[in-house]
Amino acid sequence: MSDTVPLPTREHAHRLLERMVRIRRFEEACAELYQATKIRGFLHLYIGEEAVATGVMEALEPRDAIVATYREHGHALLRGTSAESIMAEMYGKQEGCSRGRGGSMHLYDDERRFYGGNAIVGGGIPLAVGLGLAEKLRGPGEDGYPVSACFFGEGAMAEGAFHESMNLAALWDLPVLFACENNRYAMGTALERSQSETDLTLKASAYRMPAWSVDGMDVLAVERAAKAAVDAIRHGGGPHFLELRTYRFRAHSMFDPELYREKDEVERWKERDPIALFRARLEEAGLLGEDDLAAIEKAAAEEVGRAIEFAENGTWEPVEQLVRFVTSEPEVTA
Amino acid sequence: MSDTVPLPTREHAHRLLERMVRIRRFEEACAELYQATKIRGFLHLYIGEEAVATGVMEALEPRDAIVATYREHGHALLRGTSAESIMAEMYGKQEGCSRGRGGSMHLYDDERRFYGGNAIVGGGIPLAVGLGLAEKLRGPGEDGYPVSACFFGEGAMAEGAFHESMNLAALWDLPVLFACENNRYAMGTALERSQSETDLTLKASAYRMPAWSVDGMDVLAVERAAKAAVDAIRHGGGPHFLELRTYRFRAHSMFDPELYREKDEVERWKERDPIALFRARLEEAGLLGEDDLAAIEKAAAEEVGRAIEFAENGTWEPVEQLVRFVTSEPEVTA
Amino acid sequence: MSEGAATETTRPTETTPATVTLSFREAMRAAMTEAMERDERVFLMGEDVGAYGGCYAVSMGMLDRFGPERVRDTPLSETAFVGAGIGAAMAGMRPIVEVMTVNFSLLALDQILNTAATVLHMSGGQCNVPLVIRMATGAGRQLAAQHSHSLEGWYAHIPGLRILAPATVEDARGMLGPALADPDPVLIFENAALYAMKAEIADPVEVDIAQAAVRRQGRDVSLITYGGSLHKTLSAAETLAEQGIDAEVLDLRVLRPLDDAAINGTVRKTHHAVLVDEGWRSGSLAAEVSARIVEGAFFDLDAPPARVCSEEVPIPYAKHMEEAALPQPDKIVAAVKAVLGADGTEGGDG
Amino acid sequence: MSEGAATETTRPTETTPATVTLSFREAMRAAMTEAMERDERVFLMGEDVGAYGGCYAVSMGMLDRFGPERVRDTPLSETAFVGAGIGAAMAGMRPIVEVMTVNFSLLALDQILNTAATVLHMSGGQCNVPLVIRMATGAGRQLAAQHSHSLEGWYAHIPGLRILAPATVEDARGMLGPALADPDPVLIFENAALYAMKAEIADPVEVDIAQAAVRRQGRDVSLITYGGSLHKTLSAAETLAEQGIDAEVLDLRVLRPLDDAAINGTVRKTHHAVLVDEGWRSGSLAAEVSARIVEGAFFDLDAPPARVCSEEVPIPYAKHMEEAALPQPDKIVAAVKAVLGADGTEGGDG
Ligand SMILES: Cc1ncc(C[n+]2csc(CCOP(=O)(O)OP(=O)(O)O)c2C)c(N)n1
Ligand SMILES: Cc1ncc(C[n+]2csc(CCOP(=O)(O)OP(=O)(O)O)c2C)c(N)n1
Ligand SMILES: [Mg+2]
Ligand SMILES: [Mg+2]
Repeated sequence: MSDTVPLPTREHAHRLLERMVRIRRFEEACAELYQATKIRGFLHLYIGEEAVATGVMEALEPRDAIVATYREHGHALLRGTSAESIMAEMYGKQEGCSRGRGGSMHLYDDERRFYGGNAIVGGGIPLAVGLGLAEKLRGPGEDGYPVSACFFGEGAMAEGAFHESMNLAALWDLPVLFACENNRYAMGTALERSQSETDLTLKASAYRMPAWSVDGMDVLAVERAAKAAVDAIRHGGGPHFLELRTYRFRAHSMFDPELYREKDEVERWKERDPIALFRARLEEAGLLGEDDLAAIEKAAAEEVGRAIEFAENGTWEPVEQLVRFVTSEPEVTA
Repeated sequence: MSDTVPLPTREHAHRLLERMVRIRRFEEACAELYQATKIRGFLHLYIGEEAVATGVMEALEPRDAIVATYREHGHALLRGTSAESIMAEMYGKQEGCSRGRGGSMHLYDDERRFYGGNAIVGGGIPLAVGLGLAEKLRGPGEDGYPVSACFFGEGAMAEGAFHESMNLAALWDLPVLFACENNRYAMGTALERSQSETDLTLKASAYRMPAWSVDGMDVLAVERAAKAAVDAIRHGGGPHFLELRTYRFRAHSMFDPELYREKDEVERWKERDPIALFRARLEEAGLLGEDDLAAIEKAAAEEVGRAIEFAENGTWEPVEQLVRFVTSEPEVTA
Repeated sequence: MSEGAATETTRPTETTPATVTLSFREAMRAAMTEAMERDERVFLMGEDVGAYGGCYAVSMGMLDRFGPERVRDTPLSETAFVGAGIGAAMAGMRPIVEVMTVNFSLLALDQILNTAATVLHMSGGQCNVPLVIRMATGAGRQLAAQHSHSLEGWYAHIPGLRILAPATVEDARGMLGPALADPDPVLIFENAALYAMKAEIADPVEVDIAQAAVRRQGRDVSLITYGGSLHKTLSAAETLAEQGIDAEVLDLRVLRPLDDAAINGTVRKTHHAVLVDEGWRSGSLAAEVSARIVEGAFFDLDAPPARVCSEEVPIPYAKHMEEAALPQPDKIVAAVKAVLGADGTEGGDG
Repeated sequence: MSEGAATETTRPTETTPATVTLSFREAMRAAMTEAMERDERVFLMGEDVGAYGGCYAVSMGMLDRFGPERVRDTPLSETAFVGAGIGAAMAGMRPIVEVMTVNFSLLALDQILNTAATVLHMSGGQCNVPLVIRMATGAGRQLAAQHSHSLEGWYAHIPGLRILAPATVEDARGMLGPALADPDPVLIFENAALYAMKAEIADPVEVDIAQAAVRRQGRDVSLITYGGSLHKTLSAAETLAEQGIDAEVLDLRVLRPLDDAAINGTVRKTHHAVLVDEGWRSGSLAAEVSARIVEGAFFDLDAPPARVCSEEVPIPYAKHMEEAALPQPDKIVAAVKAVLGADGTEGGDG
């Protein structure tokens, strides 16, 4: 899957670019708002990795389920959770998508089957297997299985949870997509210093799971691979593994002095900025005019603006409600 | 490694046979003593699997360390822990190798670097990695590294602990031998129902670890493979993985009605009884006379007899000592 | 384990509740069978629940009845299959996950604490987890240090979980239904020493999963316990009765949330409390009960609550040592006498 | 995190102990550095302890000083690297294993409980495990439900472990040495809220790892606490002092084995106790302390011991909600007043 993917229609190309830009601008705003102490706790940005979520999400339908990590703003945004409710969540306001209980690392949207936002590395993977198991038990619909898509970092692949989950999904032939966001670092630990075998697809093979390695800086390549994998999974092909090779342009979180990598390396990767690459390709092919780009940037900026305004105007949950949501309330459980 | 291994000297052949027979007779006695309620708790027998421990142990030296499972009587016996102290342990007597504190599942012999006897499936594997890490940190002696040998069942390979440990050992190039006793069942769960990929050596390859699959019913094949692996490990070749294909002739433990496998299957495997096979081969080659066999059997029977007598005559630790060995006592810590 | 396989009780119709004699094991099995027959969403998953029949033979025969999809053997992967249970529950199923024993549940504790118990809260009330996790617990069978834990007290520390400890055949039969109906995760701890215990009970039977139960009325002292220790406590109460001491025995049943009204109620009545708990003493559930009694009924107490717990030692293999490590009727009797002696009101000839 | 990287304190010679001003973080680093210089067998291992400098910058600079063998970055494999620490300790090394935070330690809990804490016993006294495990603990930084646990109370339940909770810079500097000298496993819980706290201390400094310490003398009430809560408690004590209530503050320091003499000593003096613990209330370490006070000093108490713990809710992200969930000085003050009011002896104007 390393040949160049042909360009899609103008409309679809714009859609992909727009979605990547929306993530980028949203994340940039988050970084500023963190400095301004509007957002607190841990904050992990997706800048540089936008093509991964964007491409994979194209393959997913509303009936599919998603599990992501603490680096999940972009995933939630593309899933359709409003930027307003995501930003309000990070402000800790009760209008947030998790009512301000979860914060940046725990975005949830049950209606859209977006099941977090998990801050235990590897902790979401078994969950995704279970979401797939439910579908397997219910059997495929006319149109195949709803797919359970799980995003995780390459660092998570050293965890026992990853191994056990891969085996379970493969053994039981579950409709699960394992989407590894290989950004080469787990905090400060480079892949070479965390895995004896750095070809991650070989690990999937050890479970007899089809696995493809994809250029995660090329949104079209990601989209194509994800669609092929999801299509196979949906129609009974069992779980698939995608290694999406990308890079995190920013620090791991807002507390990271980045002592573990050279500036040069970061700069080299920035030359493969997924947004810039895609934009250049579209421009070259005459698929993107200056106006188009301006419109995309304007829409993204407006979305961010609306989100901040919404969050600023959001309200604090009354402290009296502190012990709500520990167990279900009658209306929730009906 | 599937060609026939040439026969060794008469003396060495007798040694191997004797060692397998000693395990067999010891285990048979345990089964009876369990029925007689002399031994209690869980009891797991090694009958059918003797060639595995026997062959691997031939490759190990006193400076090497061993970690085994709850199915470890044979390993302790061959390591040189006296049958007396093992049997006394199973009787719960204070003359037992673990003072009666551990029982069948927790045989220990610090002097011989025999570090259990672990009853959490997969729980001993990280420990073995740590024993290897200590050697790596100290550096190889003139004669290479002391090797840390870890025995575990194929069922344990589904545990996260296995995966994490394999990666750590391979990543850090530790002198660890991973010896998988693949007896095809984990309690009632057949390998095919616990692993999506049943070629276990492929799992090791996913960590870039050399891995060989060996006929675990052929003591010479096991010995040859173990010696090759241990030799490589000792001299800086990093960890190795051996899959030793064997079969458990008896129930998983004394509580197992064996509903999960056909009698026929057991009978077919019994045709590959490692002791009978080896004996036949020796007899055919004229390396084993009737006297030899009788002498071996006699020695084994006497060992078992002495062990039972010793255990019967053993004493109960005074109840007043109950809370000893929770933390170290001054003399232990000196 | 022989008894596990054979017996299958006839099930009474709903209109004429009959009584049946069941073992604790059979009661659990009957409850699971009933739940799976009633509700397609219910399935059982765990190590050796299928072909082997369950490591304590609880699910013996269920594979034949329901097939391998719904009586699902798992590999040795506690993290993954417990996590998968959570995910399946979030997706609308009603899984019963069997973790063979509490000893192995540590391997799944992250999933239980950081996902099952917290996801409802982290999602601001959106995603509940209607999951039941069953596991055997307890010591007393010479299984030594790694196989003899009583860690239900740890689980009772976790907000978001309901923790049940059936100690009677009736509760074994009746608790699973309401546990499955609970929209949130419920853990059921089955003391392995109880599986063979038999009793005649109504079947089907309705029990609640909210309240403690007085198993013996008494005036002089409140013995508060749960699970496997209930029977040792009842036996101690008999011994005490012979000596003129009238003990009330409270079976907690529900370890989280604790039934404060019942705990304080019995203590207000007897003014003396002895807490019996198979967990290690320091940090035991009994400590929490003691703290609550003092917080709720301090001025009703004639003496400080006493605890009979396991000694602070990994459980030894040798029978006499193991027995010495665990709560036993004679220790309970002695503790009661000490408590009653403490304020000079000791009854009987003890 | 900026302060973590830069400062390196000059080390005084052994003959002329000087005082130095260190942060808690620097004190831990100085202790590790000293230990590794003194003893070749000591090494540090954990996630991001090396190239990253430690997730809380505790080991910043140590990789350069000692190299990657002895300051060893691990993959995300808590079970394996904690287990490897146990094995290395059994083979004669003196590992310091850093588990980033207590939240992730659940993934290694089986190794800690079923191997580290039990192997000495299971082997009948043969195999001890001279291992130190360090981890950050506590809430208060808006890290939400999965990153805000205070589970040291669970670890304090386990026979075979020594559990330390340094709450002062001096203890941060001094506890590691004796912990490494202990032949058995020692866990050190570092409340992450303390890392930036500075103090002037003697260096090197000798502290014990057996006893609690009175951090403030007082007559009216005993405030018993540890770790991150010590400072909230001291601040509450100041407020109380202004109101004429003279509180004694006991820092437990060692959560297992608990220093019963110190606990009962202070309660016998003041006749009132308030226990402050960042763990969830039910099943908290505070429950154990309460039970022990009642068992050891019941008739010295004028009122039941009160607990100020975390509310029974996964820790929420929003700042005001998180603050409301945790023990705070005002809650401590209120609890003290309630306790003193309970027997009518309340002092001051509260
Ligand atoms: C079980 C666990 N261990 C450690 C951590 C601390 N931690 C948070 S993110 C992270 C790195 C994860 O790297 P990776 O999986 O590659 O994801 P990335 O952050 O690169 O997207 C670590 C070590 C954690 N959250 N959970
Ligand atoms: C973590 C854990 N889970 C479950 C068990 C219960 N159990 C004991 S032995 C066993 C089967 C192990 O099979 P395998 O690893 O193949 O070893 P074998 O018994 O075949 O030698 C199981 C499930 C356990 N001891 N530990
Ligand atoms: Mg990464
Ligand atoms: Mg096996």
